[in-house]
Amino acid sequence: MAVEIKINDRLAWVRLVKQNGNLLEVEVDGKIYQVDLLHTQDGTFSIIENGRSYNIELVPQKQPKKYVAHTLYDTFNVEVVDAEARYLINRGSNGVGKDEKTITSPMPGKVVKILVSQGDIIKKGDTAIIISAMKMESEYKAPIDGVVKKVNTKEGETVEGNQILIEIE
Amino acid sequence: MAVEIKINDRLAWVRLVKQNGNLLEVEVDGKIYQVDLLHTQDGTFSIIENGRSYNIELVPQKQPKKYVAHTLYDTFNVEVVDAEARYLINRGSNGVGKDEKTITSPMPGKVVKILVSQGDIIKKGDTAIIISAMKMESEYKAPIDGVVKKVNTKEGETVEGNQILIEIE
Amino acid sequence: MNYIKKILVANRGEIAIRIMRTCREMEIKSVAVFSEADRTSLHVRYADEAFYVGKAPSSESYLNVEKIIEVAKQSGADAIHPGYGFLSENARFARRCQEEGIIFIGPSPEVIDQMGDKIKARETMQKAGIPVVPGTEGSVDTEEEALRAIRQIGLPVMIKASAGGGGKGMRLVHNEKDIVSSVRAARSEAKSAFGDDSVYIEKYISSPHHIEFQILGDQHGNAIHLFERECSVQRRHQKMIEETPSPLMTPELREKMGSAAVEAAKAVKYSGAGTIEFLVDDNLNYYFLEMNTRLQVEHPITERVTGIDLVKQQIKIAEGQELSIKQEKLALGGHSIECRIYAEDPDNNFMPSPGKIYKISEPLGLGVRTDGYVYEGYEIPIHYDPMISKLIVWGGTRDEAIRRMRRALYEYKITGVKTSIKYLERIMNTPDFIQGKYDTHFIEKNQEYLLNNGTPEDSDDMVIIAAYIDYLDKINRIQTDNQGFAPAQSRWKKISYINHF
Amino acid sequence: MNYIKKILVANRGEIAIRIMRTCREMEIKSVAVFSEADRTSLHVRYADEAFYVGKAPSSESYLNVEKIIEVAKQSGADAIHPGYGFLSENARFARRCQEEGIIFIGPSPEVIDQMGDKIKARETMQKAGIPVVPGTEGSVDTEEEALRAIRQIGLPVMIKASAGGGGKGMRLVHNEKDIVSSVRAARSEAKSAFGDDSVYIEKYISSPHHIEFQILGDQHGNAIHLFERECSVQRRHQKMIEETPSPLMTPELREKMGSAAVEAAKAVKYSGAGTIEFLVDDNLNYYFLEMNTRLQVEHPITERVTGIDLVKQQIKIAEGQELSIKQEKLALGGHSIECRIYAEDPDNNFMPSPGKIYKISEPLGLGVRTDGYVYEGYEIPIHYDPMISKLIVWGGTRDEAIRRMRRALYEYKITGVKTSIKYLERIMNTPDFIQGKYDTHFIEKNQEYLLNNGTPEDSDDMVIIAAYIDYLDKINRIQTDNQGFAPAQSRWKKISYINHF
Repeated sequence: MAVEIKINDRLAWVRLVKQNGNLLEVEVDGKIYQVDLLHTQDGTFSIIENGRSYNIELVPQKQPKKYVAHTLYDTFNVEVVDAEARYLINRGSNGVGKDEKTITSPMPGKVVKILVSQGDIIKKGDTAIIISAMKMESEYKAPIDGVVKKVNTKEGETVEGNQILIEIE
Repeated sequence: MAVEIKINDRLAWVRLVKQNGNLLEVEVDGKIYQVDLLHTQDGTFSIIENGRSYNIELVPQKQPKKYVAHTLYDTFNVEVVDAEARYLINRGSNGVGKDEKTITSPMPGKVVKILVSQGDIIKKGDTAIIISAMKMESEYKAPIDGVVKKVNTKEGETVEGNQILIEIE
Repeated sequence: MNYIKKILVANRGEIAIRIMRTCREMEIKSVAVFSEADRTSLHVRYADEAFYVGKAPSSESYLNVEKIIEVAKQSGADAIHPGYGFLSENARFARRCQEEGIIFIGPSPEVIDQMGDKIKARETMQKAGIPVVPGTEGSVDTEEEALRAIRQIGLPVMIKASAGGGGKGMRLVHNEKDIVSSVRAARSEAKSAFGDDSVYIEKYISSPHHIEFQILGDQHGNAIHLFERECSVQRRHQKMIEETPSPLMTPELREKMGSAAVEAAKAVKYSGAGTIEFLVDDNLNYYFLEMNTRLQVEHPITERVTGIDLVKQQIKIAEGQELSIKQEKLALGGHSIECRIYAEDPDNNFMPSPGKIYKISEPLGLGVRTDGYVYEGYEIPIHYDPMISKLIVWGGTRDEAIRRMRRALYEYKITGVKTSIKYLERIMNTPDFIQGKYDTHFIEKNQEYLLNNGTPEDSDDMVIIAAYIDYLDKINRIQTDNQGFAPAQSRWKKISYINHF
Repeated sequence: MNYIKKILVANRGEIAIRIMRTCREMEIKSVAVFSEADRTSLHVRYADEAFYVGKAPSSESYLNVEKIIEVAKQSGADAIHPGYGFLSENARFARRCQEEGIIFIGPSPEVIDQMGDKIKARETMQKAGIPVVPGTEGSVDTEEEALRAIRQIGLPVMIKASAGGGGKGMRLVHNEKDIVSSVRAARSEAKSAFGDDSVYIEKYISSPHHIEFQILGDQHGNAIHLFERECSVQRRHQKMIEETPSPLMTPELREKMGSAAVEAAKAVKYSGAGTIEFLVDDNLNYYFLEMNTRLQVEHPITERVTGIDLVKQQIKIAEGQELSIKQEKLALGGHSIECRIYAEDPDNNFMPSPGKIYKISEPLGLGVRTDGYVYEGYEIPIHYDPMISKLIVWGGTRDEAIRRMRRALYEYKITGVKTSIKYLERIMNTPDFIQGKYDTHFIEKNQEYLLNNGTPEDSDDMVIIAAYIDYLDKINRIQTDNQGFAPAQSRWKKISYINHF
């Protein structure tokens, strides 16, 4: 079964040509590799290809079919794009432009101070909220000029990573 | 639910009195303990009882309800004896006396030499088979005088731990 | 002699474990305290005893003086080791220990007051004849006062928390327009980190080297120094890498600064382990910066080149024993480097990266030490410092130590959270670092070397294959139409027969 | 100079990884070879390149000279490091490397022949004026010949494999009636371990100390020694614990034996790292025992007290570089001890315990080094040595080193297979060991201390509670009637709210 795999900005086409136990023949973007591949269920891969020994760790992400992959020096964002994934993409479930109108927490933390309330006028670059994580306080600023539509948190509250904190319109 | 637990040679009676999240009240042989217990799915236990911090590792065995338990200094064989286990014991599935008429491999290894054949007369203490594991050769001797009833392996073969190699009658 | 039999470690994380290790070697029982966020933390499991002391925020747990005193008495601990941070430089805490008849492993409350408060420390050092950086004589209480002081000293200046340490409550000000916001920010951080918002202001020395001396003093008036540590590789005024000896150091300067450090310790009748921090400029002028009246994060590199267990010395001094180490017998053997491993994203302005550790493999072998506390499956709490471990290497020469550090960083793998490991590896390959020519501006000066310039390996296709196989494995496990692919059953995928090319 | 760029490591397990670590520090590429049983072994994953060389039995893989030469040529390796065991003392292999223009990291084939064969080595040493243990002048070929020789030397005697090492093919004979079976057994073991069944016979010295000297010789005629290692703690003639300095040693004896070791090395124009093993009796008489023309298992303790990376020295010598270390500059700093961790059951006659590692936690912190190769989920193959790791500690004094070793053994946890860890901990608490008064009979003499005397803790009830909770957890997961017990969902059991006493 062939699928497409997105690795950082590259989209590659991959197919299993044949398998003999741990020896696989795999085609990646038209190039045939013969690999000796062993892996654990939790994503530790040992691949020997043409004598070279590769160690790869796949860390599963919350969304299925997404991984963060670690090699010796690099970290890649990897996503398997199969029929189902393509359907979702085509349906446009990944809204565009939404990010520009919100202030989002990039990591878990605790809300130290909220400097705006619903209805406030805010200018691009104004600090709207201060979050503390691991003894460091960070100020988050408005990405655009606008009016505060909604504040989704309050001071003292613990927030998750990627949570929308403030919506602006 | 109360069950009996066999720990080495001791048989203890244990019952959960109450639970409040990670705080448990447990009765062991009539003694009540209040423990702060957290554990991982694969058997790492952290128990705080009366201020003391205990680390226990449970290693599951092939038979369900059996564990090898490791504390800081000790290793225990542990078995949960519930209704089902008691039934099996009563049915007498643990044959007695069988061990005395066999030579069993105590560990995995490779058969180097078999010194007897079916039908041979063998004396107690005679070497019957030589097994090699991890560069050490060990001689296994007949436990009783008798006749070799059956040889279940051959030279060069790899054997498992606890496999019956030679039967004597 | 009052031998200590049980020590309560009023700290968490790697330093709590490091202290308990020495306790175990000395056959002293250890008592852990833990906050709500730390029940499954390794220090709780390492200790002989463990007690809950409060909610996750440190102000309610690790800074809760009365609760910790109560646990010490309840558990029968005869001494408390405060580690670094938290209550380690809190004179009130040291005093409460004294009142309760518990040995505080550190200097007297009076010395903590005198040296722990940076303003008093400056005064003390000036009196002892040790050069200090020009700055305010005391703390500044209002923003107006700060403005006046800064105009007098002249920009650039550094605003620092009086009660501070570890880079918290610090702000560098280059432009007049940033003065007010910086003072405000420094005070707010100081308040939340130390419960005290007073700050002071110092002239900012450009191209400075941050060099500190480790000292030990006993209760009988003896004091020695254990050479220097070079701590100039910093980001956001927080140390990332330390080494000893300092590439900048000369035998003459070491002798001079070491003597100054010992004099400083003797001037205050210092007992315990402490550190005198200096700023050194390119002309090898040195200025007293501050004294830390506690164990430093980077103490292991000193342990490695001197062979002395500093925690053991602290405990023996606290017992009232006389220092058995003589200055003239001490030698600095080889070279040691420490890298601090933070849970952070170096490619995104060192943003903290809390979360759950997925897998971890620690470097081992010749000349490598790691002092850490996280394990696979451990959730790094958001409430505390993002440092997850310290990697310390030793080599016969600086070159050997750098090569060993590269090797160790190469072996060190932590997944699930972002870490500084690869960034540190890039530092080890930066010409300025290799040549030992760096000051506290090293990070900003070497941006182009330190950026993640992508892949030196050519392993994209192998990553694609790995993800593909994992995907096939997963769909096979949930779908019924087996496509001839055998899914992993155990940790290592079981195949009836392993083949080889 | 012929700088080496790529090394094939013709070995497996911890020593393969240890060698590759130094390769990495020297920026030399490493090539692993692996047998069928070792595809998932850590050395395969650590190396830059990896090649399959044959079936699991070592005779078909790690002893397969031609296959390994072929892989070296295929991968473009310019040198081969043989580690210890396997082909490390195989002159034919060293000669084949020479013929193919591959650098063999070790002495010349002639020296391996001369010193590796214990009979020739004895002759060489006798000629160089170094005392040897009385015994047969050459190998004995028949059992009758052995009987005659033993009658001449007098019982007790030791039967040893000519090609041997590491305790394989060795038998101690006390009684005449055991002579024939012992000779037979020694020859059979020698045959399967080394492919050579010739044995020789030596007078057995009772209460001997096994002390060896590490030497380094270069291709320019220079040789030095790096002090001694005390290796008397043995079971089944295999070392369990080594330490340096030896508690038996005096500065005068060290000087004398060290010089003898250097003379021995120079006598054969030795190049590379090697070890001269001596037997020392209670009157401090010493006898040459054998020379190992390779790296020893226990080399890390020498590295720790001298600060010298012995593998790095081996590589530099193999490149033709001159030794840069001068004897008079060398110092022995502090005290180092190594414990070998075997997968075996010490309470059942040290029976090997192969199997799958369930969990492992390695000791860390000040003064601790582990050289291992197993990991969680790793299945220890039955085909090779049961040693799974080496634990090496350093302390300023012997007392500190012993305390640190106890602490490290306490921290070291391996489950799933039986190991020697707790047994080693008991040795560290045995009065004879603590006082440094022991010979090679230590284990048999101290049986009562070394037996597992049951529980010093009182944790049975906690084990019962743990097993009970695990049981409730499991039945809850498969039964539908929830009894109010919340089962573990993640690694740490998730509870909506963590409570505390």
